[in-house]
Formats: sequence, structure tokens, C-alpha cells
Amino acid sequence: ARKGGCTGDYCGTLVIAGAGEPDILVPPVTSLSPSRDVIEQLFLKLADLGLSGNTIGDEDFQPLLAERWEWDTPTTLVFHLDPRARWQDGRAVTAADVAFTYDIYTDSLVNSPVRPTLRQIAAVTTRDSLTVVFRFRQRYPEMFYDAVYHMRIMPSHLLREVPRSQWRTAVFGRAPVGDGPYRFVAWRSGESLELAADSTFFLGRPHLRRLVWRFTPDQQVAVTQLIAGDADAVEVLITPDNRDRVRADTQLAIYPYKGVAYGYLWFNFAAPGDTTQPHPLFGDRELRRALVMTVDRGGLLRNVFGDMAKVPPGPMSQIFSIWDPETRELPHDSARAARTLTRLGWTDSDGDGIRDRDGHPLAFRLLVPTTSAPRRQYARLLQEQFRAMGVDVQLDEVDFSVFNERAHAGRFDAMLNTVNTDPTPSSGVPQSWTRAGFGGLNYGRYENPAFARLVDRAVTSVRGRDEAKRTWRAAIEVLNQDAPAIFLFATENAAAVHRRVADVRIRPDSWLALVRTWRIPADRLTDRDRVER
Amino acid sequence: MNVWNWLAVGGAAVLALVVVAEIRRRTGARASGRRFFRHPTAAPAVFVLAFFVTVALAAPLVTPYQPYFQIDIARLANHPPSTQNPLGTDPLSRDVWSRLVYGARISLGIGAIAMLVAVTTGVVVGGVAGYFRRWVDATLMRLVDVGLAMPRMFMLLMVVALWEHVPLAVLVLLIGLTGWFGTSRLVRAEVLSVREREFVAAARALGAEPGRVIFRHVLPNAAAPIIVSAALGIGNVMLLEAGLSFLGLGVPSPAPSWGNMIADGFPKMAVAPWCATFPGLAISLVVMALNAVGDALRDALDPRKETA
Amino acid sequence: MAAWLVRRLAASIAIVWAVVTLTFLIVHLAHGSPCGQPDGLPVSPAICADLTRRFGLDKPISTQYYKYLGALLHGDLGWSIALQRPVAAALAEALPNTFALALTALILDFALGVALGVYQAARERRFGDIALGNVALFVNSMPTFWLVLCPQVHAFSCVADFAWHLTLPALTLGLVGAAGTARYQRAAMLEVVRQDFVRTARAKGLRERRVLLRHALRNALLPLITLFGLTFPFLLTGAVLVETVFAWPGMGRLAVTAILQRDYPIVTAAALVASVMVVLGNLLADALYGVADPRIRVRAT
Amino acid sequence: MTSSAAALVDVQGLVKHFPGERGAFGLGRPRAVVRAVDDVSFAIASGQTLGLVGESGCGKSTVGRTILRLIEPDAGRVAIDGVNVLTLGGRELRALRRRMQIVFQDPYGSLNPRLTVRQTLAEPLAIHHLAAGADAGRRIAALLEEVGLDPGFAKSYAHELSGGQRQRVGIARALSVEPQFLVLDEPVSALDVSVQAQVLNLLADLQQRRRLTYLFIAHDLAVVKHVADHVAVMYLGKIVERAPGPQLYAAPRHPYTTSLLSAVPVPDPKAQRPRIVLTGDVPSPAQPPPGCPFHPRCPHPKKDARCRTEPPALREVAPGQLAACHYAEEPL
Amino acid sequence: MTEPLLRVRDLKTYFVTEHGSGTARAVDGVSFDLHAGETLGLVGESGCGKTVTSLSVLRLIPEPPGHIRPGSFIEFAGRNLLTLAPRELRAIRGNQIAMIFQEPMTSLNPVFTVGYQIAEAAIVHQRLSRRAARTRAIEMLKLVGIPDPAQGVDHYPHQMSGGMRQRVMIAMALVCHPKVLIADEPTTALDVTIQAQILELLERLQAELGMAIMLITHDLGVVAGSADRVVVMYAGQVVEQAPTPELFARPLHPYTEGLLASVPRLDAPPARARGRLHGIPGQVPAASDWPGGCRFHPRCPYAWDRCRDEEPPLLDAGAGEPGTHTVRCWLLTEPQRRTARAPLP
Ligand SMILES: Nc1ncnc2c1ncn2[C@@H]1O[C@H](COP(=O)(O)OP(=O)(O)OP(=O)(O)O)[C@@H](O)[C@H]1O
Ligand SMILES: Nc1ncnc2c1ncn2[C@@H]1O[C@H](COP(=O)(O)OP(=O)(O)OP(=O)(O)O)[C@@H](O)[C@H]1O
Ligand SMILES: [Mg+2]
Ligand SMILES: [Mg+2]
Repeated sequence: ARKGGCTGDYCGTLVIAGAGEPDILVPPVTSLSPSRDVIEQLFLKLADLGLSGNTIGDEDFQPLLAERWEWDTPTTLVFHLDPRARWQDGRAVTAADVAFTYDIYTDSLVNSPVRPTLRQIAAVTTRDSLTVVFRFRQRYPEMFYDAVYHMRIMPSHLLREVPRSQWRTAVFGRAPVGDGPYRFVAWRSGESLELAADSTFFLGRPHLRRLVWRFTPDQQVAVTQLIAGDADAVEVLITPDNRDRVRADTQLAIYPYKGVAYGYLWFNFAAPGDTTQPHPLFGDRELRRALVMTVDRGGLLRNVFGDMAKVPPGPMSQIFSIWDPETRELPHDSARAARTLTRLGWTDSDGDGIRDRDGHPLAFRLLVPTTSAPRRQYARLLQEQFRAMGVDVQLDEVDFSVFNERAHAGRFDAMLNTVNTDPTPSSGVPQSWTRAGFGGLNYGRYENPAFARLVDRAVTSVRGRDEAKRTWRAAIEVLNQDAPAIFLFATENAAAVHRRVADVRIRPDSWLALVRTWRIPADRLTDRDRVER
Repeated sequence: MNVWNWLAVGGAAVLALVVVAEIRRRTGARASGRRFFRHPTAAPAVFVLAFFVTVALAAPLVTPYQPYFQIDIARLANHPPSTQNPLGTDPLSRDVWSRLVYGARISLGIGAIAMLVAVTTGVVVGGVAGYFRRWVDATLMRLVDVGLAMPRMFMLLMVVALWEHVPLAVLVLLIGLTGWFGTSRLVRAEVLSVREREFVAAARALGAEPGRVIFRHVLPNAAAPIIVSAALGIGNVMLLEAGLSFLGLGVPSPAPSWGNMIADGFPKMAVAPWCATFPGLAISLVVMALNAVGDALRDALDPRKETA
Repeated sequence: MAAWLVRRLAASIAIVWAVVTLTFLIVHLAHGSPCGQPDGLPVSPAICADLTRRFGLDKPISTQYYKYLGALLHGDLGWSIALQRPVAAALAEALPNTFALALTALILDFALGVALGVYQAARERRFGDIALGNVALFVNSMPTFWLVLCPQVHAFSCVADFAWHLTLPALTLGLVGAAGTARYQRAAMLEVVRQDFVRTARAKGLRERRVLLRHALRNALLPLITLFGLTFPFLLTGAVLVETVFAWPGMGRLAVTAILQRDYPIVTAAALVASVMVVLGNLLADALYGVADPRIRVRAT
Repeated sequence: MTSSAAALVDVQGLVKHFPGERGAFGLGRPRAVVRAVDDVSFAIASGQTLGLVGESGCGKSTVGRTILRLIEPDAGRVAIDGVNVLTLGGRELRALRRRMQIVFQDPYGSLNPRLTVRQTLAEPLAIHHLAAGADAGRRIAALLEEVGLDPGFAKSYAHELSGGQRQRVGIARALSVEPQFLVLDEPVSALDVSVQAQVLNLLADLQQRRRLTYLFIAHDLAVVKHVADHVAVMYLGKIVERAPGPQLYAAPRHPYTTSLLSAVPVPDPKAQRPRIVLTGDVPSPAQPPPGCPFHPRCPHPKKDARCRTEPPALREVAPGQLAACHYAEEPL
Repeated sequence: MTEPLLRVRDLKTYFVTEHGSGTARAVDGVSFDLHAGETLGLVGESGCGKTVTSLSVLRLIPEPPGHIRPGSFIEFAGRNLLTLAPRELRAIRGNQIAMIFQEPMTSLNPVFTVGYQIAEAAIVHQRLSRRAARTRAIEMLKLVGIPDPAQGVDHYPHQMSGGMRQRVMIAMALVCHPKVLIADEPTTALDVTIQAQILELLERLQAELGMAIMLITHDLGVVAGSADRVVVMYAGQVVEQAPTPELFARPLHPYTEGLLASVPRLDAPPARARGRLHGIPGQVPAASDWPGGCRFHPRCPYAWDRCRDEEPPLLDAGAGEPGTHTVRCWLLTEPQRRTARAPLP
């Protein structure tokens, strides 16, 4: 790098290191978080969540594409688009784009992952080129959230011709044209992806001139690159080891924020690969409960995460407002677990250390993605804890894509899953733990009508936050007694960012949501910042 | 680690020393034996191998824990070496020394068995091709060409990754079956040259049948490069297994192999370097020893080296 | 000469064809569904059927095979499921990276290896020889990815540019290679140095340097050509571990990722590239032999 | 001495052509056919020695080996005591091998380095079920004694022996099956003169004691003169002259024989012999010259166009003496 | 007598074998002179130290394992070669003293043209240009009788036959017109007819160029035909040394005698032709353990106690000038013992 180059307030370059690479930069068809991070800078929502994280009502939401909105009726929401908004090819963003976007998101051929969350919206129509009207089927607490949070507006003039079944392979997805603060520059597979600030962005020119994602094999390497100075930011440190390494480096600052992820061992209620049959082991509620009680979740958590996570009292991340440590769960009680197993007929009759019944050993395979170090560690710890209980667990450690494919196809006995949640449980929990998620995200095919009823009530008909919380807690306690999973951890996040970056603000649900306001003061620029392209 | 374990380790070291001395004494009478130990690192190399084989065989005596036993996951994870855990504990609070010793069984076992498979196949194919020549030779060697045209690692990865749940035995077999191409070339060349030597003609002139000619005259004299390549091959297999494990496709957890120990310890390198360092050193040491033994064998089995 | 070349090429093509067929079989015998998406999202049955049709997976394997070969003959390597782009494009991106890495490593490997080997041979059994020999043995005995740990631990502070990122993996590959090459070269040198013509050269009153570097080395390089022919393709496709550890976006990593992700078109294409490289390496070695060894050169013409 | 009834060994029209090998990887162009042995005939009476001489590469060893069927000939007939060796099946051939044996030139290459002398000698006994156990031990000791080696050598490996000792072991191995006929393929060429003398003496003694028949292959005419009753001279795969020893040495008829004899250095500084120095090298048997194969180097003053075009037949030019030269009647 | 060109005195070249079997005293006190223009034959059986002697002269002994013992002395044109600086030694090698070897097949470098290899010495010693060197190489090839030298100069060794290669070796050795040519068994690997060609060539070249030749061979016939004087070696020592006619007429050392009697002779009278040869019993001992006393005594038909106990010096046989015929044998002091045994006919 030579001296000179870029100087001033709009020069910074932020290199973000992290494991994982986007699949495709088309908002409706991707749910990978690396994709979402990039997409966030390219495509705008109508409005976005505020720093409070409140999803109920519309008071805490910030305008983005829509400069303002009003309620015509309790179920009719009218957005007025910002006339300054432009696609990066120069076209104006119009109401038609919004209607088109809704159409795409709800198309069954496109099959967007967020389609279920839009089911309460009856229609989206345009009133004029800058006015859009959302009509809801019913009134409920998070209706505004549903209207704005899930959809990123797409350029209809560029995408209308793409057949709906081919959105997942659209060429656009590797060279997108957006309307956000950054525009796409380059994507080198397996290596890096680069965005450049759109200096004419209508909500204000971003201070950081370039955003570069550097893809690393895992989080460990990402932190190493950060410490080596090859990168400026890492989204999450995950383990105390990483945190301590970062802490030791005076160039780096740590920004803690609430985690959106929780992880659990998921029992498959159906036979692997055959959803019509119950699972030979996990169809048995008593057995599942015994397995849950076998595991010392606190010990495991301390081993893997130290103090950087908590044991969740159910399927929830720390960002949820319903997080309640008082929720009733099955205890860690290996003696009781052993008694239960014995009572169920599972005893070690042949002395090989593994319990068996009718000549079948008590054994199952655990599906783990190789890409996640914490989950691999959990898998090994669990393996040993189960072995001590006389349960033989073999690990299927597979690549992430294979993990997902098998999970979706139900080809597993048990799997170690992690979920990145929305800011609210309202759509995520039903999709993962009720019949609504069958064939969808409910890979384990758990269902319990009592639980489903409670959840439905919590989502649609409660009044006020307290009642919501109470209802949710009741629902989760029902779930916990059924032991469909072993809830292992809910993360606590800490991002690490180079100290020359100022004004770092992180919104827990999406850490780079506010990156356009981050800046590197002119006097702290390094060669990397100054370099001309 | 208790007193008895320490004593057992010492015993193993002494035994290894005795083995070296004994081998030296027994082979000292022969010129090849003297040539072998003339190699500067031959004796230490034999010692290293003997030591690892001994502790591996006597694993329960020299180790305080079972290899998969998690001592205390909350408090004893990632502990640096101490008298209790001479090589420290790993992230799962397992004793690295115990795993290393039990891992020796697996790693050395894989190396030896896979090599045996490879060498056997290679000798048979190469011997057949070299002895029968003509179309048999041509066909087999084309096959070998194809085998050599595919990087071994790549081939293994493909099979192991695409067919799920590959049991250890099959993995070993696969490693062996992808490793004989070079050997068969070597054997063939050697057989072709040995069968032209006059003592082979003499044996045939005496009325020896083909079997006797091959097994008594041709193969024993073609053995030197085969033995050498086998010694080197064991090391290669161990490195290969380590590589596979590193990519998550080697010996499955919780069984310890040096390869998967490194792979598991690798991400913890910054905070718990002992987890990957010791198995890494063990591999390096053993492979180095095998290489040294291979080199020394090369000298020992090559009578031309006598005048050197 | 022309006839020889034609025969060689025919044999080479046959080998490549065999490798591709083998890979195709292995891959298709283990074939899963293409409907799994990298993000694991449910794929609607309509799309799944569409994909199946597009990849021809509903046809019998023989039909698929002929189709694949046919496409291959037209230079069409297929479409990567995981990368969502033409396989050729992915290869075109990875190959230059790999070439850069392999070439750097190769130069390092042979320059250093040959120099060390010659030096060791010249000082046979003296301190320099034995010390270097043991160092080489040690480096050669390390798992490559293990060697990598050192730079990983001691974070290097540096500018993030291509040249620098090339340095570490190339250094690793080159060093490990050089350690092996040096041992090889030393043995070859010692073999040659004992030969009569070296004595002849000395008897002529040549300087030792000229004897070693001109008379002996020229001959000792011949066996190294074989090694070169073997190393060249290995560096291109076999540097799987190093590329993975250093996250170097080359062929090796592409292949491994594809294997792990069950991205069959890339896997088959990578096998194709690998075998082509091996065959090319052999051809190259033979050609070099011809250049370097007059005994072969004259026979071939 | 063409195929006489008394002959133990009778070779008729022996031909062996080696196909040219292909080059690297079996893909190169096949090289020209080597006519290693091209219509060779001779017979050896029981108890006699035929010396076969010629320059390197002229096909002497190939003759010896095809007779024993260590190499399969392309054409011809080889009879041992009337039995055609070339038509025998595997089992019969192995049985016949008790009657004919071979001793090789290279004392280093002809013994299996992995076997002790005892094992080497025990093998033929085992193959032909001649002796086992203590009996074999006694026979081995006797054999060693017979070839002039201390029975203590039985424990030694080949590399522990000197060249002469190895050659003796090779001879003992050949003798172990009590053959009638020995092919001696340059048995002394690799030995020092003093040792050579010992081995030659040994061979002579054995021949007398056991009434052996020898085909003695050599390139040293002096040695052959010393051991052979009859001598055949080969040039490029063909016999160019054949005669009883004394006759051949006294009056060679073929110019090649004459030049060969004159080229042999004699350890006597006073000997004033006319030395004929041939020009040029031995041509390759892969591209033999047309006509008389010797014509390019022939020093005969009458050499003419006929020599270049018409191959001379091997014919009787004096009683008992055959030569293949158009001008054999006018020797140099 | 004139001053010798090359004077070797008490040359001892030992090899230290690495595995404890001791020191091989390959050459153990060899002395001889080589005069300008003469041909000196050096004969002896395999392993008696002929090659090591010749290599020692040019200090081409591989070190380790070999070394020339202090006290040895090799004088060439008034200078001791053994104490010369490497640089000065190189100026002599290939320039003043040249050497050809036994194996023409392996003594030429396969990867260079013969022309280059011939010219190289001239390039190094006489600083010839490439062109001039090539012209010189062609001249040399013509000199040694290679047909079509202008073409042959660009050939590689493998394109030539054994005889041609040996000619190339000779051309290479003679390119700088050395004063001494050491020929170590130059014809052993060749057929007799080719051997005759090469010997003839050497004779002719010696007549033309006038160099001294040290002809090493195990073939007494070759020596008889080519050498002016003969040195017979046994077990690392000179055992007899005499002008050629004298040696063959009056061999005094029992070893020389035995050698002569071992050779089957083409000129033997027919009566003797198929009789027994009189070989020397036993075999040459290993260089690492020569017998004490006279080294030949275990194989000697005349040996008595003194031979076992006392090593004989080189004794003058008293023919012509002193030093003309010397023999290392006690028989010279007690000639009656020879007739008493009369082992040879
Ligand atoms: N196995 C073989 N394949 C091809 N050619 C061969 C083979 N064996 C011998 N030849 C060729 O046949 C010819 C005669 O060889 P042979 O060994 O019989 O000669 P020779 O007279 O015994 O020579 P020498 O004195 O060198 O032993 C030579 O040109 C040789 O190259
Ligand atoms: N490099 C060496 N290392 C050890 N010993 C050697 C070496 N070179 C020669 N010798 C020993 O020196 C002795 C003399 O060898 P030399 O080569 O001079 O014999 P030679 O008379 O030339 O025999 P030949 O006729 O076989 O060439 C031999 O006994 C040999 O063992
Ligand atoms: Mg022969
Ligand atoms: Mg010699």
C-alpha cells in the first residue's frame, strides 16, 4: 500500500472475518447468517427494529425505505416510501417493488423460509408509485413487526423475468443490485466478498468506505486473523478462550450483546428417513426423559462456553423477552435416569457396558456439523456422559450442508442443532416445535396439542407483555416435561472490533444492522483504509 | 498418574533399550546388521519404535485412565501438564498421556495393517505382472497407471465422505487398498530384473518349478526395496490417517488416534498447545524413526554399500 | 516421434477417462438427493422435481454417464449444486490460485532441495550433512498441517495481500517438499559421485566445483525429473491439507469442500483435473527426460 | 563331426531371434529383431569338449541357454542322447534336467545371495528327490570335497566367498544332479589367471572322473585351445568355422579365425607373430551386413563383390574342418 | 641412466574400513620409476593394488575412506605431487599426467557430447575458446582413428561402441599432450580384436607423441607385447621388477613364475596343450590382513621359516646395472632351495 490514497472521514475499510460464506445474495431464498449480514447492507426493509428490540406495536420501529406509515384501519397499514430511495442502477424504488417483493416472499415456488411468518398478511397493494397498503387477516400484537421485519424489498425491474422456481440459482444472486448503503463489488468464492459504500445513499453517506468479509474455515481462525491484524471485526467470540485472546490485544475492543442462538440435542420422533414410523427409541417419552436427566448440562456448558452462555430453560435464546430462569425443567439426576432405564428394561445384560433390551443395544447416532466447534465438543462430552449411563452414542460428523440435508430429510436419530432466533419467539417456536413445522423446520417432528394451544394463545390473543410471558412459560413447561430435546446452551455474544473504529453500536438481533453509522476517524486511518482501489 | 504408572513407563523404556541391544547383538554377526546400525540414527530410531510399541501393548499399565474417560469436565479441562497428567488434559478433560498411549495402538496398528494390505497386494500384483509379463503385465500396469493418476488423499476422501459410517476396519482396508500402486511398480521392476539374474536361470536349469523359482529365488531377492518401502509406507499411512482425521474423516470419536488428537487439539492450539503438540510430536518421532529405519534398511540390504 | 506422441496421448486420454469413470461410479453409487440446500431449508417438491430433472438424476445411471461424457466432450463440466454456478467457472477461479501456489512451492521445493542435496552429498557424513539430514528428516516426518501450526500460533502481522497470503502455504509446501527432495538429491548425487566418469572428470584436472556442479549434478538431476513429474500434480491437487488449513482458495480446497458437501459435479471435475495433471506431469517428466538425457533424446528422434 | 550316431549332444539348425523390445512404457517403437542365433548346428560326442568361441554378443550364451531350454528357441532340434529336448513337456523336461546342467560366467550373479552354500546345494537334491536329511549333508560334503572346497564352507553365504570359490560352488551345484552334459558359459572369464588355472584343472579332472561332456563357451582362444577337443567359432549368430582343436589352431581356414588367433596376446616378448589388426567394430546382430557377415572387416585380399552379396555356406574345406568362407581354400 | 620422469617411492595408500574389519593396506610401500618415452607394465592379480597405485599418483583416492600415508613420495618433474597445493595439482592432472580407465562404458559422462568431453581439459588447462576446443577435439578424434570425426564430435557416448569409446578416452587423455599417460587396464573390457586395435593405437601414439605410458594390466600377454619394463605387484607390494625380455626369460619371484605358468598359451606346443595348468594354489588374501613375513609365503611352493617370519626387501638380481632387475624374495639369498624343490617342469 502506498501513502496518500484516501483521506478524510469517509475512508475506513472494515474487514470482517468469520466462518461461513454466503450462499446466494437474494433475500427471499436465503437464511444463512453470512448471507443475511451482506444482504442487510444491500437491500433495505421498509422499517427496522429499534435498539430496544421491542417487537410489539410500531412505536419502537425506525423508518427506512418507508419515510412514514399510518393505520387506515386496525388491519390496514399504509406505507409512504421515501422518494429519495434509488436502486443502484439509478431507478427509483417504487411501491410496485414492494408489492412484487411480497408476491415473491409468499410464492410457494420460491418457498422462502419466512413465508410462514407472512401468513397473517392478506394482501399488499399499491396506491400510487410511493404508497403501499398492507391488509392483515386479524389484529395481533406483532403485526407491524411481521409487516416490516422479514421482507427486504427487491428490484422488480431486474427480477421479474426470473422464473419463480429458479430464484435459488439466479445469476443476480452473485452480482446483486440493491438499494442499501453499500453496493456489491466482488465475491471471490472461498475467499472474500467486498462491498463499497454508496456515497449517494439517501439516508446519509456511510462512513466506512469498504466492507470486506473474509471467509475463514472456523471461528478460531477468524479470531487469529483478527489478532494478526488481517481483520478488523469478528461477530462473536463464542468461547472464553477467544475472548481472552482478544482481551490480551490492546488494539481490540469487545462489545458484548445478547445472543440470538440456542442449541440443543434434538430427538427424532420419527424413524430415520421414514416419517411414517415412530422412532424405535425416542418414541418412548420415559426414555427421553431419562436421557435428559442423564446429562449434566451445567457441566457441559462450563466446559464449552465457560461464562459465555447460559443453560436455557427451554427452546429460547437470551434475546427473547420471555427468558425466565424460573421455568420448570427436568433436573439433572443420573440416579433417577438409571432407575428409569432399568425399569424400562434397558439393562446391561452382556456386560459390555452398554444397556440392551431384547438383544438390541441402547444405541443411537448423533448428527453433528463439522463446521461448529462448540457442537462438536458438546457431542463428545455427551457421548461420554451417555456412555457412563450405558448408552452408546456414535457421532455422525458431517459437513454443514450435509447436516442440513439430512436434518431436513429426517435422516438422523438425534442431532445437535443450533437456532438463530428472531427477536421474538412468535414465529420461530411454532415452526420448530409444533405440527406447523412438519416438513419444515420441525426436523424432530415433535408435537403436543396442549403445547400448541398455549403457544397460539401467546402469539395471537394475549394482552400486554406480562400475560405473554406467563403464557409462554406455561407452554414451555409443558414442552419440557415431554423432553423432545436436551436444551444445552443459549449464547451470550461478544463482538470484537478494532479500536480505531468508533461509534460501534450493535443491535443484538443483527450485529451489522447499524454498521453504516460506524466510522473510523481520519486520524486513525491505516494503510488498509487509505488504499485506493 | 501414580507411581506404578511411572514405574511401568520406565520399565517400557528399559525394555526398549534391551530390545535395541538385543537386536544389535543378534544381527551384529551379519554384515547387513552391522551396516544397519552404522546408520547414525538407526539405534535411536529402533528405540523409539520399540518404546512406542511396548507402551502401546502395555497401555493399561502405563496409563492412569481409560482413553475416553472425562475426569472433570468443568474443572479439569485444558489443564497444562502436571505430575497427575504428565501431558496435560484436553478440552474434554481427558488425560492426554492416556489417549496418546491408547492412540499409539490405533495409529501404529492402522499404519502396520494398512501397510500390510498394501504391500501384500502390491507384491502379488507386481509379482504376477513381472513374472508372467505380456498381456497380464500390460493389463495390470494400466490399472496401476489409473490408480496412480488419482491422488490417494482425494480418492480416500471421496469414498469415506460419500459412504457414511465407514467403520475403522474398512477405513484401514481402504487406506491399504489405495496404497499399493507404487509398491506393485517397484516389485514388478525388481522381479523383472531379478528374474534375469543367473541364479534364477540356474534354478530353472536344475528343474525347479515356477513356484519355487518365484518364492525361493525371485521374491527374496526382490525383498529389499519392498521392505524399505514398507517401512516408509507405515509412516505415510500414519500421516495420511492424521490428514483424514484433520478433515474429520479419520478414526471416529471417541477412539483416540494421533491424527484425530491433533485434529481435535488444533483449534485449541493457542490456549492448550499440549493437546495437539504431543500427538504431533509422537507422529513426527515415529515417522522419523520409520524413515530412519527405512534408510538404514536400505543401506543394510544393499550389499554394494559395503565398499562405500 | 510423432507416432510416439500419438500413442502417449492416447494412453493418457485412456487413463483420464478411466479416472473420470471411476469417480463417476463412486459418486453416483453414493448419490443422495440434490434437494438438500446448503441452508437446509425445505425445498418445495416442485423445485425438487425440477432439480432432479435438471441434473438428470431420474434417468438410469448408464444414461447419466453417457450424458456426462457427452457434455464433457463438449467442454461442459456441469453445474455445481453447492456453489450454484458452472463448475467450469469455479475451476477457473481455483486453478490460477493453485497454479500460483504450486509454482511457488515447486520452485522453492526444487531450488532448495537440490541445493541442500548437493551440499550434503559434497560433505557426506560430515557435520553439515548429518545435521541437515536430520533436520530434513524431521521436517519430512511432520504432518503438513502440523507444520502449519507454528505460523498459526504466532500471529503474523502483515498486509493482507495476495503475495503474502501465498507465502505461508507456499513456504510450508515448499519446505516439506524440499526436505524430501534434498534426501532424494543427496542419494542421487552420492550414487553419481561414485561413478567412473566423475573420476575421469577429476583426472582431467577440473576444479571440484566444476566436477560436482557440471559433471555430477547433470546426471544426478535425471532421477529428480521423475520426482518432479510426481510432485507437480501432487502440488496441484494433493495439497489438500495445506490449502484447507490456510484457507487457500485453490483446487485442493475446492475438491475437499465439494466432497464434504457432496457436490458431485465438482468432485468429478476435480478428479478429472487431478488425473489430467498426473498425466501431464508424466508427460512433462518424459519430455524433460528427453531434454536432459541424450540417451533418451536420441532414441526418441 | 556332423550329427554322428555317437554324439551325446546333437544340435541342428538352432535359431533364436529376439524380438526388439519396445521403448519406454511399452509404447515406443519396437526395435529391430536381434538374430542372436541363426541356424547353428553341431554335435558333441560323449566325453568330449566342444569349445565355442567368438566375440562378445555373437550369440554364444544364447546357444548354450537354448540347448537347456532356459530360452525357448525359434527353430531347430536339440537331442540329448537321442531325446529331442525341444519337444518335451514340463515334467519330462525337468526330469531331463538331471542330465544336463550349466555353469555361468558371473560368479557373483549365479549364486542366490540369500542362500548358504548348503542350501544352494541341497535344493537340486530336493527337487529331484535324490537325498534328504543326513544323507543330503553327506552328499553335499562330498560334492564340496570334489570341487576342492573345505566342507566347512557349507555354512557360508555367497558373498563370503572369493570368485574362484563361488565358481566351484556353481560347479558343485551343477554336478549335484550327476549330469552327463555340462554347458560351461565362460566359467573362467571373470577369474584371475591363477584361479582360472585352478578351475580349468578342476574341470578337466571332473571330466575325466565322471566322463562328462562339455560345451565350453569362451572368448579366450588360448583357454579353449587348452580344454577343447573341437572348436567352433561364431560370428554374428552363425558358426563360421568348426574343426578339431589342433587342426583349427594349426591351420585356420576362415579369415576371422585367423585374425582372432593373431590378436591374442602371447606372454612371450620374443614371439614374433604377424598381427592382423581388424578395422572397425563388431556390427550389431540387429543389423547384420548382407552377404558374408564378416565382409566389412575382412582382411582377406581376395574380398570381392561376391562376399558382399552372397552369404557363404558352412562347408567342409578340409577333412573334418568346416568353414563359411568363399575363399577358405586360400587362407590368409 | 637418465633422471626418471616419475619417481614413486615407498607409496602407502590405506583404506580405513568403517565397520571394524581394520585398515586395508591396498598399496603398501610401492616404489618404481617411469622414464620419459618408455612403457612400463604394471601387472598383478585382482586386488593387488594396481588401480590404487595409479590413482595415488594423481591423488584421486577417495578420501575418506582412503589416505596416502605420510612418508610416501611421488616425484614428477622434480616436484612431490603429494605435497602440492590442490591448484597446482590440478594444473598437472590431465595436462602433464593423464589417465584412462578400464571401463570405457562408464568412464564417459553420458550427458555430454564426446567432443565436449575431449575438449574440456584443453578448455580448462589451455584456455581454448569453444571453437578452438572443438577443432582440437576433431583433430584428436582423427588422431585416434575415429572415422568421420567432424560428425563424431557431436555424438554422445552411448552412440558409440566400446572400442570407439576407449578411443575417445584416449583422445581425451591426450588432448593436452601429457608427458605421462596412465592406462589402467585399458583393454580388459574389450574383445581381443578390439584390444589389438587399441594396443596398436597406443603404440602408434607413443611413437608420435613420445609420452611415457604406465600400462596397468593383469594380462601378461599384453605386457609382453607392449611394455619395455614390467613391475609385478602382489598384495600391495612390488615383488619383481625387470625389463620385459629379462622378466619373461628369467622370472625370479615364485609368484611371477606361477603367473606365467598359469596362463594357457596359444603358442604352447601341442603336447602340452591339454595337460594340467600349473596354477598358484590358494587365493589372494584380503587387503586388510596380509600375511606376515613374505606376503606370498602361504601360497609359495618354496616357503620356509624365514619367509614366514621376515619380510624380504627388494633384492637386486644382479643383471646389468643395479636396480635393473629387483625381486622381493629370500630365494635370492638362498638359491639352492629353488633347485632342491624344483616344483615346475
Ligand atoms: N533376452 C534377450 N532379449 C533381447 N536380446 C537378447 C537377449 N539375450 C541376448 N540378446 C542379444 O542377443 C545377442 C547374443 O547374445 P549372447 O548373450 O548370446 O552373446 P554372447 O556371445 O554370449 O556374448 P557375451 O560374450 O557378451 O556373453 C546379443 O546381441 C544380445 O544383445
Ligand atoms: N574405496 C575403497 N575402499 C576400501 N578399500 C578399497 C577401496 N579401493 C580399493 N580398496 C582395496 O584396495 C585393494 C586394491 O585394490 P585395487 O583396485 O588397487 O586392485 P587392482 O589391482 O586394481 O585390482 P583389479 O584388477 O580388480 O582392478 C583391494 O583389496 C580393495 O579392497
Ligand atoms: Mg555370454
Ligand atoms: Mg583395478
